[in-house]
Amino acid sequence: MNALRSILLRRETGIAVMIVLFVIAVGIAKPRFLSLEYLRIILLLTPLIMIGAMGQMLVLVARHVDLSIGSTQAFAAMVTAMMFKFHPEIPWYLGFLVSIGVGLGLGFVNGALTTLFRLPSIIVTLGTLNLYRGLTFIISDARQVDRQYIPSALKAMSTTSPILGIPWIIFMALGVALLTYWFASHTRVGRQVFALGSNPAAAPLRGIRVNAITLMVFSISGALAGLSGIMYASRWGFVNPSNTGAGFEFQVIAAVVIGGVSINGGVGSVLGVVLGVLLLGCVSAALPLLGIPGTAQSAIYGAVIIVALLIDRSVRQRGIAALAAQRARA
Amino acid sequence: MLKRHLLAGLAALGLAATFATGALAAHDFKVVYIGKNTGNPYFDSINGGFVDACKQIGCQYEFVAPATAEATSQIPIIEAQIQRGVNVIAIAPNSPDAMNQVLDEARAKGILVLAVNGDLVGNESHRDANILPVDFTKTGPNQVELMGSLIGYKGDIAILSATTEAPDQNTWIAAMKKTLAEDPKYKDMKLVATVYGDDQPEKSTTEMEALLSNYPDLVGVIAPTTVGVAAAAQVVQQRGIADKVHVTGLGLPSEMRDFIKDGTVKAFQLWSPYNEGWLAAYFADGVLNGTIKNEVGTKFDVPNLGSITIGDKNVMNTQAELTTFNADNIDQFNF
Amino acid sequence: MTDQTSTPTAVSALDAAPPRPRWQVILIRPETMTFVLLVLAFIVSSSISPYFLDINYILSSFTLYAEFSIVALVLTMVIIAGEIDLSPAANMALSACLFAWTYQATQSMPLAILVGLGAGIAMGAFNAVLVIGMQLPSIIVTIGTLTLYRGLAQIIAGDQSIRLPDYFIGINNDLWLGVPVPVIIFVVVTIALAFFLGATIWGRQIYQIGTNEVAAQHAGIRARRIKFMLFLAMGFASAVAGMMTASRLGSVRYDLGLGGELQMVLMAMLGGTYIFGGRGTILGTFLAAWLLSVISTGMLTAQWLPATQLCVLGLLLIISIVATNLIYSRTQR
Amino acid sequence: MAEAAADTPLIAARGISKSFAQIEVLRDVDLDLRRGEIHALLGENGAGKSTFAKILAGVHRPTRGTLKLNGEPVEIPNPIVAQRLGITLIHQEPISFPDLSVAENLVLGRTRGSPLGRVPWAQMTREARELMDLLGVRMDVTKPMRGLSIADQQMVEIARALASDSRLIIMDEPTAPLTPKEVDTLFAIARRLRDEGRTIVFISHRLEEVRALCDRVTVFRDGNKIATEEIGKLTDADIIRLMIGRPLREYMHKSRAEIGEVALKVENLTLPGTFRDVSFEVKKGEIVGLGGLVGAGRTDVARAIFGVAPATSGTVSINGRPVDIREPSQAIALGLAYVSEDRAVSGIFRTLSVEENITAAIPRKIAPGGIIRGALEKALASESVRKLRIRLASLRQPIGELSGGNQQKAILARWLLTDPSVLILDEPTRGIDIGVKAEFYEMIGELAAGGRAILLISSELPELLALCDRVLVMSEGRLTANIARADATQEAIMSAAVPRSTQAVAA
Repeated sequence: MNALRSILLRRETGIAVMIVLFVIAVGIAKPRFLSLEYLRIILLLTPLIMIGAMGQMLVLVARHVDLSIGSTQAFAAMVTAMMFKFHPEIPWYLGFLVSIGVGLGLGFVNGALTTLFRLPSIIVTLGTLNLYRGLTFIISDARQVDRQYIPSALKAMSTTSPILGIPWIIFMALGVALLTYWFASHTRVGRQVFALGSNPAAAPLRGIRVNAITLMVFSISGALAGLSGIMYASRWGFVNPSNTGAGFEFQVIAAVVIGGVSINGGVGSVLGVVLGVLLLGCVSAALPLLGIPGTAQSAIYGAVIIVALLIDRSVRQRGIAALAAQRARA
Repeated sequence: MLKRHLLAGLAALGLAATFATGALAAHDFKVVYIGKNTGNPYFDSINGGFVDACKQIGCQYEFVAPATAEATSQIPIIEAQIQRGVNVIAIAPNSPDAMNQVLDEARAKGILVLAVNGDLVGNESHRDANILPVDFTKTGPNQVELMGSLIGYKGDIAILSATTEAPDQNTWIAAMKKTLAEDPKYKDMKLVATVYGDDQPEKSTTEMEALLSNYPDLVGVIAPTTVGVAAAAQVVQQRGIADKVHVTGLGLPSEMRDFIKDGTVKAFQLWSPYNEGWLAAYFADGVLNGTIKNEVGTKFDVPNLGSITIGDKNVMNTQAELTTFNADNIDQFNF
Repeated sequence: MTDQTSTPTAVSALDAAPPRPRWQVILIRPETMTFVLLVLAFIVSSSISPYFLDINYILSSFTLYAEFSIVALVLTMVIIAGEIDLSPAANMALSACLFAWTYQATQSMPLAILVGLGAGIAMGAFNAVLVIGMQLPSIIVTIGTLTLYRGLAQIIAGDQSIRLPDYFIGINNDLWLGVPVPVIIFVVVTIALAFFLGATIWGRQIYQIGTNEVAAQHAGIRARRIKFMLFLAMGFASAVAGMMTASRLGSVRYDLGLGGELQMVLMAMLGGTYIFGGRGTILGTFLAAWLLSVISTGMLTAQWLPATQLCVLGLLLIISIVATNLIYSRTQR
Repeated sequence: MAEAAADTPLIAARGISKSFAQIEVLRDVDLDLRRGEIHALLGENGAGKSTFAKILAGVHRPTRGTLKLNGEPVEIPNPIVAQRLGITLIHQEPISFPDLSVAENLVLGRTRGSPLGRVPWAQMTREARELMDLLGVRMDVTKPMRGLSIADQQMVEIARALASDSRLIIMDEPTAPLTPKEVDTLFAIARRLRDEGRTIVFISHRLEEVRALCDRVTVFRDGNKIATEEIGKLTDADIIRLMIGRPLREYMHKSRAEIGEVALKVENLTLPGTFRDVSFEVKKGEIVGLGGLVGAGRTDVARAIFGVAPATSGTVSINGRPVDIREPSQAIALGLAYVSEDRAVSGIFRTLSVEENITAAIPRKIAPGGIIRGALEKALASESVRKLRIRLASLRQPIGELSGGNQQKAILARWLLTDPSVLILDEPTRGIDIGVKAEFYEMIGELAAGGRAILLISSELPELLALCDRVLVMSEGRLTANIARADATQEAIMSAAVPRSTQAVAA
């Protein structure tokens, strides 16, 4: 009974219920939405956001935020695509190393600026959001890298499937989610990220190296944004200095806060974020089916972020109220 | 029409012509082309036309573009050009009306203002002339004919467009509908849906997926926008249904080459952006030197393009009909 | 080292640290940095482009930044009070869209202006309710409303632009004593707000709230009310700026002022406003607005890649907060 | 190291001194802690016992002096090193990571190994359950800390120390939030740990507890170690004498005020979970003390009266008129002033000028019509500086540059400028030099003499006894005593302050 209650009260259950209700509602209006084919469409909308969201989750849990991931994605993707363009002899899979490495470097810069000068990460990454985008234009001479330069094997990651007709990149995203789950829940350093976000002032007293952890989460976020960069090239077959990664940060932050990650740090689960990404995917897939113009999308994201904030707040307040009641009883 | 490789040969002719026409002429005027935004591959090609033409003419040319294609981002650039004292501003406007004031200011300073590859629809009085690649009234019928030829003039088709209010696309779509309805040749073709991908790859892909699943009998999709046609082709390629669903539309050869080569797309159309730049430069040279009168009905010759007529509202086109790209000719084009 | 004679009471080392020398108090402050940068920007801009140094050109270029600059002045006060608002550019777009849409529907300019201003204030109030009423962090709330407001503008206006009547168009071309009207408005607002922030009790209380909100509440300062008013002022200023932009452009589209939040934050930061609240001046933001305008115009006139401009803006933001932090930590013991 | 001679003390401290901002809070302390003893540190608030404990635990570093552990000189630069050396400090306010589970809080920072090493969830949970069973506490160790009461969080802290196998466990007032049963359990465990050869340092105000548990006591006063003795050799009176040390009458305010009408009257004030049914009154010219242990709800009552965190029921009357105060600005308008407990958090504007700090509560006086009159403000501020003898270099210097005592004077000056009829002072002399303290006592006496009603919240018994006409005592959110000056003794106040149920344990 109690176990059931605690499952029902979990944030993840709430999102799962929202997904089910949403799918049923759309399904009633458009039965086609319930087909396997639509499941595939929804899944194909998610891998990039999923990977970005895993990094962002860790950053938010550590009580920071990374607004630069869209530009990081673009820069890493551009470096990789240009490598393919000018050095077609390089094996395609090395692109992953390059893209992740470049992303890691940019993330490290974010972390270093934040820790070194004790600056709010939101302003730092607002700055690097522009800086990295500008650098993307500069290295590419403001030119798109076209389809013909992206190795076919890389593009095939998005089209060919090991099993069940589900493309490789979806498995990669799931793999990243599982790795993040392992990292966040089963490693000492992962738990230290949660401890740091939960009580930054007390963290050093427990031997947590605050600067090192902060650097690490930003580096991970950058590296995953880098990974999402080469996956962008795989999924869409081109890299554009202006379009690639534009608005990515808003999609990711929306998914992460829907997924129950608290902007006050310390709280968040991979399962919640995965569900948050799925819900966002469902919404994106349902809009064209329902004939809602794409112009509504941005307003929906904004509203979703605010609603998620309000839910987060009411959850927190219920906790405080319960505590007060407990003390009153004592 | 797109014989860039012949240019070298024609260069001498062009030079000779200009020397012959005016001993007084000053050909070293300054021209700047303001694109919609940087990183847009389409404008690389227009830019190429300007560069080559200015090499021939002797004018000084520069290309600038804002980072984003929002309505106001070109304004500071125009202001800067006025201050720099350029003689010609050619622009692909991001807004049909937000730049009226600043363009008027430029014209008041004696700068020739040309809209290139897009017009100030409804605000034509704020520019001197407009250069469009083709007569846009022919785009719709051309596209319908190409689609028909691919599907044997029979079956359900759909349109995947840019944004709901994109003016050019809407003109073409209206013409397509009219053609389908009025020409008996197309009586067996049925337009079942028009959807909008907002010129974003993600959104266009989702819309294309929705189309295929909503209309299982679909045999063709026309996407009169470069982003849309690439996205639609990619969906068809992924699903391996190229023999069942034919994708065509307006695309860039550089973006579509792979799809043509692997047979996903049999043919698509476009014009030559390169020639737009070429024509704009020659037109500007002629107007500034008094050899071309910027009036409706004026005819003048441009190297490589032949005779050009200034049409209604001072609009001129580089070519009459759309160019069709297919496996036979795609390798001749590198834009 | 210190001027002991002027002290009211003799001081032992134990009771109070000696005051900083007066020249330090006056010179080592972020506004000085802004001013030096402004002078440098003039020199660099003139040297990279021969067309730059022309007073009329500089003034008329500033009209492109005047709207953001006016909002940045109000934003400075919000940041001094310890909050932030990233939604004003989106607010400008939505209030301008509603304004133009109302005009188009009713052909009544007074009604349209009323709707535009009302919408701006309502958006400010919505932010305020979330931040002050619900006690949510302003930075995330306004990222949410930034997306929401612009999204709503997009729903209302689509990607079409709405034309405005000719008499409403061209505020930036109206000159008064040879100076464009938006520049005059900016200067007047600067003087008014500098007076408000520097000489009135409410301005004083804004600093006190930003320095220590708990202490301010204990001292009887109505911190929540004052912050609420600041968010309303933000909404109002954004709406006015939105309409000024509409007049300058002659038409309104949903992407009006896109990305303006970065420029506004940048102006406040470059002017030495402390990101954690409690410090900053209107003068600093005033100088920073000119600095930004001069740098951007200089780069444009020299035909630098827009990408370079993005890089410069991003770098400037980071450098300015680092520098401001360093200056404040030096002066604070 | 463990093989050191049996009579080598576990810790040998020599000449330990510590200064904060040039104020010496600990002076040349020599102290030996033996293995297998429970050692009490006693003293008034601010006597230096907590500072000493924090030096042992690596939270502070001594300004001078040396430490030996088992005869070997050691440096303890931070808490982590202390932990490695086997020294655990259980803080007064438990450190917790509210979003992590109880079990995780127990192991965090304790285990070593590769950062990517696996977190042994099952083992961790099992061990946490065992520890909690050992303590006799029933709680779900997989639940996050957030939902726990302070008492339970304290228990987790204690469990943590036990789990970390420490040689020296320092408990800084651990029993304050615990129930008698929990205290019983804690003491049983403490004794068991001592019998295992560990050393326990126990800091407490409760003599009964000290007597029940400890082997030796060390008394601190004004930063000096006064004495170390076997507990059996000292009577309670001895201990109190050692702690107080100086004649009480020293602080006596000379001018006795004329006591007038009731200025502040509080009836049945209640804020659930914090305090209940609090009723009292303060008359004009009267200084009423409010004593009790830290956390008894004294500050909460003051905050409720002043409108910072209003009570949910009950009434407050000012000068005979019932009032409903929802925020401090209303309280100020009604003639109330509140010098709050934590100067840094709710008092000063650290980076702003002294002048601005002094005039913060009188906007209407310095800015008639909203515009600040600089001359007026300066005159008011410098007048206050002169009257209260605030020592500073310039009115324009940031208040953060002043010493603590002068900052506190500036805050007092701020409130005196509002000309309050009721003044609530919450620990006004905390962290202030002895010399300045005396000045404060004088001033408080003068204020009362001037006809103001004063409610003085203090944890320092001598302060209450010396200054107050009456002393109210709170314990666990309730008012437990109202002692007239004539009957007020330290014993009387302490016995009302200590939660009744706990006394059973001491017996």
